Amino acid sequence: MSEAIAFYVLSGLVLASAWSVVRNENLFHAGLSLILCFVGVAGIYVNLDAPFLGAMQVLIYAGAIAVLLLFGFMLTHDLMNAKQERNQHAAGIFAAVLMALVLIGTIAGAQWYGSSGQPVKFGVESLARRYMQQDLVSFEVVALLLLASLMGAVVIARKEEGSRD
Amino acid sequence: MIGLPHYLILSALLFSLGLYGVLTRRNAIGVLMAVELMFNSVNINLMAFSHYMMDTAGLAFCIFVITVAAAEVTVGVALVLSVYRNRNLIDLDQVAELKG
Amino acid sequence: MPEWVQFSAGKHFQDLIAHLSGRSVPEILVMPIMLAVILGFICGSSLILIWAERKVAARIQNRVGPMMTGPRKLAEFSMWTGGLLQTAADAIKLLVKELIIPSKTDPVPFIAAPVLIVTVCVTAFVVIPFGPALSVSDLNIGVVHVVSISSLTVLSIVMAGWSSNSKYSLLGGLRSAAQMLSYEIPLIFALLGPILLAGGLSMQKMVLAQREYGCWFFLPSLLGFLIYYVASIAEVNRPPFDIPEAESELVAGYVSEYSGMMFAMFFLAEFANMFLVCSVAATVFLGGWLVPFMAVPEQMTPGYIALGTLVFFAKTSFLVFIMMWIRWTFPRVRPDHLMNLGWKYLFPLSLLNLLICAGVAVLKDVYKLNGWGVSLASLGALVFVLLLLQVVRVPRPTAFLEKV
Amino acid sequence: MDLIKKIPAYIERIPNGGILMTGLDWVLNNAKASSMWYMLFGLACCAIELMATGASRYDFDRLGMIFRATPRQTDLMIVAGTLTLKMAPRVKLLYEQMPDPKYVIAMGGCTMHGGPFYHDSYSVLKGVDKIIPVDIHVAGCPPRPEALLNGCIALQDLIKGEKVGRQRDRPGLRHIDPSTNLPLLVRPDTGLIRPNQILMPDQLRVLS
Repeated sequence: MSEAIAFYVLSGLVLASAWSVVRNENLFHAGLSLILCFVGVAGIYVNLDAPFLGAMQVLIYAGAIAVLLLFGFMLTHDLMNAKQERNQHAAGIFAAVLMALVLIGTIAGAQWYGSSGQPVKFGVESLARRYMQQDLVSFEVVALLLLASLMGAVVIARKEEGSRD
Repeated sequence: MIGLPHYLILSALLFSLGLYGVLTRRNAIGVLMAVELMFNSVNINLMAFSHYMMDTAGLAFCIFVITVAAAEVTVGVALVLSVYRNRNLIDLDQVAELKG
Repeated sequence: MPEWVQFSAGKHFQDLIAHLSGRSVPEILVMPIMLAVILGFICGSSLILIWAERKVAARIQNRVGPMMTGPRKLAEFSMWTGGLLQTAADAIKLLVKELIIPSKTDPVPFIAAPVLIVTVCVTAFVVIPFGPALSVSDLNIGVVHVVSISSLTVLSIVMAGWSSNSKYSLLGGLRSAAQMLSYEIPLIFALLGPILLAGGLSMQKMVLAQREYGCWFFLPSLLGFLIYYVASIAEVNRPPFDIPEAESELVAGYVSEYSGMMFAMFFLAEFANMFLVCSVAATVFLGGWLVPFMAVPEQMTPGYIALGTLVFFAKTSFLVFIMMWIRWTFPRVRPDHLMNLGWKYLFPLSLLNLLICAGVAVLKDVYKLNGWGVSLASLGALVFVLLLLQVVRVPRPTAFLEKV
Repeated sequence: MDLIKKIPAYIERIPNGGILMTGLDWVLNNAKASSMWYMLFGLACCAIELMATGASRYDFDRLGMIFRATPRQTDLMIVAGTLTLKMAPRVKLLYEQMPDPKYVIAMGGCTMHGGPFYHDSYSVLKGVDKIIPVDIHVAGCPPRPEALLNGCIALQDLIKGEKVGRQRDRPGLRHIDPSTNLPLLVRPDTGLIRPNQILMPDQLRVLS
């Protein structure tokens, strides 16, 4: 029962803030809504018995990625010029509604197994074991990707020697 | 009782909202934000499957997705800043240099 | 883990209510009351810490500090007993002061920022074990909880900086975002060493692991302790890393436009955060509530709980004192030096610390080392690696300071 | 703050409310008096004495006074030094940015009546109380730290006599524009200017 209440409250929060992310004229407010959305998704993870993933969501998404986006926004904008225009309005709505209808239709029409059994709670240990045994190669590849992106970001954003600014 | 379809529908709605944002936002940072929404919807999907199918694969994949999202945003924001610094542009429609 | 450790203060409280009302109460009803208790604790401890900060500053600058507010008889006795009510007076004054919301601000984030920073702080305090069986709720992911929740502090600062619509605030917010994002990485990596040694994320488990090892974790991960301490000073924006609110260049940084109670909330959160990072350091590196040279009894006694709590507060206060000492004796670091220190020195060294901790954990398992063996092995490894770095001519961690 | 102002009207209705009010007054006044945070700015040589008062030997912190760099968090403005006409609008702006309740100490002869610039200067405001209300004047050129401390203690006594919800008893401004009810600045040629108007160089003429 409490799980159901939490689910509905959290999904309401997530969808409302996501609506604000895509619709808000003020991009700074959109960024703040994005963070609210991330925290709501973290709550969904906790509701799904994955508190570690929730904490990672808050740490990486809300604490780092969203702040990085806000940071980029603050560096590229004047102080009170936060208003944004948009294009392809009709096409966007059409594509989004079509996508939602197709997905929901598929989900509603399918037969789902496993939803009747008692879900298990994954600890951090099982995750660690998985990473160190089954998924070791992909784990290393992701580590390499992070390193590459770190260096790539440094190279891209670096000022050229002798450039104007 | 909340089952797997509830989470899947939530994630579908979130994905559609993200898609709408990607299509209509003109600001590069705004597009990145909408892409993050889509990543999150995928993550909810994965975690819901992982939970109800009693398999850690979804959880492990979620963490991968978060990591890749972090990498993507780092490079994305760096690109946006670089374009902004060199061309003083932030509107994606105007950044059409790479078009053939 | 013994059963009494899992028995948190929230559980005690739940049982008490269940006993009084005759029926069981869900945890979700107990939690708000516990959060209110934490909020009270944060306010009280911040009042004391602000007074202490002013006294320490006065002592370091050869002054006497606040003397006139509070009992005069005590003030005549010594400088350390004068002005005991000073922060209470400050708080009452800030309470009755006018709240100014400048007309060109963005009002929603402007008001939400101070609320958020206090909320984040209260939420992070949930898992801190103030004593044996004395944490509000001993979550399984304790350390990660603290780190992830307190990473939201930067958000509040960015909100304050942007929404104030003032150049000083904006610069302060930007600097703070850059600084806190960079220093979070060495901070988390420094914590990974002890997590590896303890083999778990729960705060109480960290303390018990230190009892099991026979040595506090600042010995096996000395480097980690130092890195954590430096990074946490930067994380709570205190001098010498206070460039987000450097008053000689940025007026007051992101709090420039805040007055009255909203400013008081930022002020409160700064000191509460300082207490938070120091209590995490005390728990993870300095043994938490473990009393030195005294075995933990099998069956928990009220005496040991009281003593353990006292010891925990002593350790935390010691770390807080060092932080104040650093604040009043070091000049401010330049922003580019700050970034250099974080990315080029603390981050690689924290990886080194992780490596040493992993080695020590393996040695402990294989050779059944006791506390002394573990600390000697890790210190030996550290000295060896640092010597190796000298031999292969890697720039020393302090080289950038000498160029100034 | 508005709530605080309405409290006495409610409390005095209940029996023995007067005693309660006296207690409230006592607590609030003592809190305000013992934590006067002053604004970090100095104008001329008096600022040196202000710094000396804040430093080790005299130690403002004994009275609970610390400096804040931003006017939003200060209670007390110590106008330390010669106030030129060009600087006057800024000082007025800073004063207006301070949240209520706010106090002003005019330190030194220049801020009281122009000091040594009283007769022959075209550029000095002759008395800071022409633009902002001043609670305490501290005489001296510059005043010694003891004098400033004495002024602060006098201000504390003044604060302790306040009553919640009543208008503060303070010296009025010397010049008030009757049409706008705003304080006025003395201008050399016509005699008066508005305080928010910044003086241009051609407006500054030598008084003969």
